[in-house]
Amino acid sequence: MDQFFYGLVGICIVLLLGDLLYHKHATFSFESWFGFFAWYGFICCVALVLLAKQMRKVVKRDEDYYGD
Amino acid sequence: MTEHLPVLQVVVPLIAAPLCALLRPGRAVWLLAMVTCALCLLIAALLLDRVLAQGVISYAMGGWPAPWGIEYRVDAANAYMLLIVAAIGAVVMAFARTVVEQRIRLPASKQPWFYATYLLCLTGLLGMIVTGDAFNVFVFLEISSLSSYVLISIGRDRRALTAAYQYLIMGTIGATFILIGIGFLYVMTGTLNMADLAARLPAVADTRTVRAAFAFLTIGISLKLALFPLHLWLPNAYAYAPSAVTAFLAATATKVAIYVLLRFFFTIFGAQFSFGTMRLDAILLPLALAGIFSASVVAIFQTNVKRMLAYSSVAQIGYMILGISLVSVTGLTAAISHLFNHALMKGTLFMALGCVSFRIGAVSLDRMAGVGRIMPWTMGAFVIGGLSLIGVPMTAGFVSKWYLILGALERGWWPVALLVLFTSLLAVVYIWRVVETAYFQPAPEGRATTGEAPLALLVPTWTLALANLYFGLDTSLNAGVARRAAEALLGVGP
Amino acid sequence: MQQYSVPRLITKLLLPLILLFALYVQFHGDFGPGGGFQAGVIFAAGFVLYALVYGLDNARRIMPPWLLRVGVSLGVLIYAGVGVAGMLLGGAFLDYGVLDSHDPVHGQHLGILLVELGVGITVASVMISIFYAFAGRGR
Amino acid sequence: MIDGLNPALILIGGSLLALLAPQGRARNLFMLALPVLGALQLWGLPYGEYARIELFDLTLTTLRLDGLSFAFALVFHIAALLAIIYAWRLDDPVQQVAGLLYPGAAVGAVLAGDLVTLFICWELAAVSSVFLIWARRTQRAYHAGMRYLLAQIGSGVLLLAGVIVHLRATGSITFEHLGLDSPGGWLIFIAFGIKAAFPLLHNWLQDAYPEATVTGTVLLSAFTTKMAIYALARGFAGTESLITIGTLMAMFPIFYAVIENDLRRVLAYSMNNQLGFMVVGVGIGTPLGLDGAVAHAFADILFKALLFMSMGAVLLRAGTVNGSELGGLYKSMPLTAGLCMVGAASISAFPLFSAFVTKSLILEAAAREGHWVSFLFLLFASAGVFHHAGIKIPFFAFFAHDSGIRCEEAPRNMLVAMGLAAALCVGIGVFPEALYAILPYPIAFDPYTTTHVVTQLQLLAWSALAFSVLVRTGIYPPELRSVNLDFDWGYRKLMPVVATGVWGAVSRGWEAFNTAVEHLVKRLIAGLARHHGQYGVLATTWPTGSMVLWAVVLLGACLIFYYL
Repeated sequence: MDQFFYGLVGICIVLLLGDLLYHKHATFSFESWFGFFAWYGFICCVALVLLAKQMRKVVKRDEDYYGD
Repeated sequence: MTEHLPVLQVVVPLIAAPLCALLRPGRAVWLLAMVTCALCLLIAALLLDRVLAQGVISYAMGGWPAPWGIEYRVDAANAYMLLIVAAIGAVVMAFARTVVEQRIRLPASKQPWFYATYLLCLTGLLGMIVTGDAFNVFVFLEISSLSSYVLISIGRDRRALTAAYQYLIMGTIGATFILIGIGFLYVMTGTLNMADLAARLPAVADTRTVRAAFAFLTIGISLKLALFPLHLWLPNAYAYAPSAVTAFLAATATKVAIYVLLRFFFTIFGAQFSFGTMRLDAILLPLALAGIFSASVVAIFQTNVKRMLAYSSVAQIGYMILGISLVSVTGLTAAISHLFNHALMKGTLFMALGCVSFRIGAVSLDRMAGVGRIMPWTMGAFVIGGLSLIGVPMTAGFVSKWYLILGALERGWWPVALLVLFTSLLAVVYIWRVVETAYFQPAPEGRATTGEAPLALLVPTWTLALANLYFGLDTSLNAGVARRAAEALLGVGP
Repeated sequence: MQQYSVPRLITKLLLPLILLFALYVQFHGDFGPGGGFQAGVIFAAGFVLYALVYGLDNARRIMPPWLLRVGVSLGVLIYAGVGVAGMLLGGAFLDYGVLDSHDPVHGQHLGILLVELGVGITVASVMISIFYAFAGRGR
Repeated sequence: MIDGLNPALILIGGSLLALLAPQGRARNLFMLALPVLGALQLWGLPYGEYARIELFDLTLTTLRLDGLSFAFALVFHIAALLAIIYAWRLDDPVQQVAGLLYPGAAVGAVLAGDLVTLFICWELAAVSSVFLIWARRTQRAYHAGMRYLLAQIGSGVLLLAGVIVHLRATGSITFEHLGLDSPGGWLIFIAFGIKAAFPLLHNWLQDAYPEATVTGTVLLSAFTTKMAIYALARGFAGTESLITIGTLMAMFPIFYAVIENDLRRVLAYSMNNQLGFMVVGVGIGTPLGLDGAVAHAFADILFKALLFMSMGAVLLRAGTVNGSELGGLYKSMPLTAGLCMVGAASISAFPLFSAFVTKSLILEAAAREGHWVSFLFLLFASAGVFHHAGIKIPFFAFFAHDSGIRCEEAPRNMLVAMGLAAALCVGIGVFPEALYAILPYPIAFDPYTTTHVVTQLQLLAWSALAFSVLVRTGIYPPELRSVNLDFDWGYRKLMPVVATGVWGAVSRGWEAFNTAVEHLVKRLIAGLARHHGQYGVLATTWPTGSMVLWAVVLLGACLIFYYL
């Protein structure tokens, strides 16, 4: 599994650096920030999981909670 | 021969009835009756075709011209009714053979009498519709009523006898009231011909006698058509009669009574007098609404499915009366098209129940559990009939509900339209109870696992079931002709 | 009733008169008061009297149920048949005028006679049948 | 091609005829021919309006073919075809008939030129589809089906009410742009909203779809909601509030998807999320936005079918689709795993897969109209969907820790169906022009620009990185056997709990009010039962004498009334 992970890290870095090599067409100004899509994606996913974990505390119930 | 069609409509079954009684028991009797019913249907179809093409047909009995002789007079309204009654008569006759031979406890020697009585009942019903003479209506009413008492009393259940007896008492009182009403009218005008009566009545309209006649006719006819709260004879009569008889009577007898109501109050008295001066709608409307609601709720609590459908019939009659009490072309169209559609759906439902009772011997909810798996075709037809009864789009039942709601909205009666929708939900409940029991519950212990009903029962049942679907899509007959009939009755049409 | 000779004797005397009167009412119907309904009932009354006095079995021997069954149907058939005959001969249903090709009045006489006969037969048969049905209960 | 024949009638009529064919191969072949014939008929018809029927005083246009309806009708036929292949070995007439009737109704709905025909098809779809849930024949499925049916019929009733109000207000039943400026429009909007699973109206979807049969879920995923998207695009294109609704819809399900255990329910949540994108596209309402919604619906039907089919195969072979019990299945079902990955790549919008060329239309439309908040949220949702549908589904089912389940590969017919769907997903991704050509509005859009490809890959790769990091650090929430409360809790738990008065946290007054209402209802029913019940006065047999008495009383009343 480790190879997979480090391979993925490598790909991520390559893609991030790719931003330097071409002119980005951006509609919104934030799109043209360096590596916007990369770190936005990362942050979103971490936030998603952390929020969902918190949410679980509220909404999780036993499997036959509804009793049918 | 075509000019004799109006009278042949009555004479053919009238002659066939005694012939049936004379024949030896066996297949030939049924065949004769079946051919007769088919002939009646053919005649009715030809009549409707001619009326739509040429307008009113008049036939003078014995060559005596109206108003001295008895006149048979066919217009859009009664040609349409003739078709309903003849069609149901033919389909149920096809269904009846197996029921009579294998299900009813009738000795073979008595079977020809069943067919003879059935044909007499048909004669009476057709006669009431076709005639243009008020007294003649009474005569045919008695013919059909007396024979229907006999038909009901044949039921397997001993309670059929009590039910037939109660029906006899109530039916006779109704017929007597009608006779008294006609008598009063005759006293005041000196004529019995409907058209002539309509012409002479306005001159004497403002008399006590005519008003009394009006009251007697209201109650008399309401008794025959089972208007709430005069419906009490109906549930037992329908529940305990043999299934073929129930299907036939439920689909025709009360409808013909409603036709008589239309004839008397629209053609003879005229809409202006009946609803403008006498405010008949003030009596009919609340009774119709109460009937729809009360009977639907009672139906929900029933455990005998046949009795449940009988109460549902009372509710459906309420819809028709509601349509009439709207006194508009749309309202009348709703009522008249519901005559047709209700005949289709109740015919289907009662015949499907007949199939069920043929196989498992009972139609109570607990006995019907799991029937859907054993008798998929039968219950399929039941579901179609049920959907039509609820008024689901693409079934015949939707057509009349649609007009009814439209008619109520035209008058600006929102609550009535809402009540119609709400009571449709009640219909959903009681039909769903049956469907749920038949499909989703395990069969009770100790019930023999018999198969699907025989083809001889299924074919007629499905004929009507498919008709429910067909007339939900092609509305030229049940809505188109109904509208013409409504316009003819209100005197606004061409 | 077997032991009461007076009623038995009187019944025997009366019966022909009753039946004769029934026939009179029957055939006089098209001129004066009377007709098939009344005649049929009077005719049946004669048999009811006979059955009351001489017993149901004897009555059944004279007027067997199968005959009644035929009678009930036959009467209706005569009635409707006359009507249809009128229709076949070119008139309306129950148009008696056409029954005789020479004289409409004669045809009307014939028509009403036959129709009343049909009514009479049916009514008499039905009345006796009903009596049999009631009297036969409990056997 | 038969002139003017509605393709929907081929499916609907065929569904009844199918029962006549002998069980087995003959019936399967017959069923397979139906969507093919229907698609040919559809293809052969020129755009226009056909089959007008006079119903009462209304003229129904039962068949209207234009760009919008064509695309939906076409993909519905493809979905029906896939489902029939997928269900080849199924020996259940109920599902077979429903499986033709339901697509037929959906095709009829998108081809309907008027609101009455739409309503009829709307209800037919509702009624026929519920049998796909009930066909699982468990108590749980029965209850879920009932709840589903209630929501669907509720939508139908609202639609009918809206149509009547609309008809009375405008005198027209033509199904064209309706808008929200009339009460009729609002009623119809809510009716569509229920079927499109708007937030708060969405729960029937996650509740019912995972309870359906293996085939049933595949069918259900294709039609009902897309029908609603079509209806929204037709009636409410450019309605501003749809952008907000759609954005919310794309967002909230992804949180649930992360912690949900039943993988088919995860897919149901992701479906909700994809619908959000389409709703946003409809809300933007520009040609590009509408094209995006249509194209994404087209692609979504295919990849969602593929994903549900693969999970169905897992359910069939492994007996469960709970993430907590699965894992390591790639050893037993390598082909299914591969095909599932294609579906996952498609839904995640990898370049060369279908969603990449369709979702970008919507995002581009949002960007062009300057909706930057929605744009950011949709981007969030895109990352999220990759996270749960792209990674979580294949990961927990086929990889993760080995659950020890060893089973057969999916049956051949299922593999064929999945293979076809996968081929279509890739095909659309590689040749987007073919799909763009059948969209309602002509567009010149190239998804394969450097910017677009690189940014999308960045987004996806870094999302994957986040997932890996979280799993490695143990922060990622484990799959647990559980149910998660959603808004259905309101009607499944809240109402019963309140009614029995156990739930003390609710204020006393509310409870008292509830019990009072309940008491009232009970008394009402008891009252009704007392008079109308089996032994109630209105239901028993009356003595003849009192019947007669009533008749006479009424006669007297009538006489008095008439004399007055």
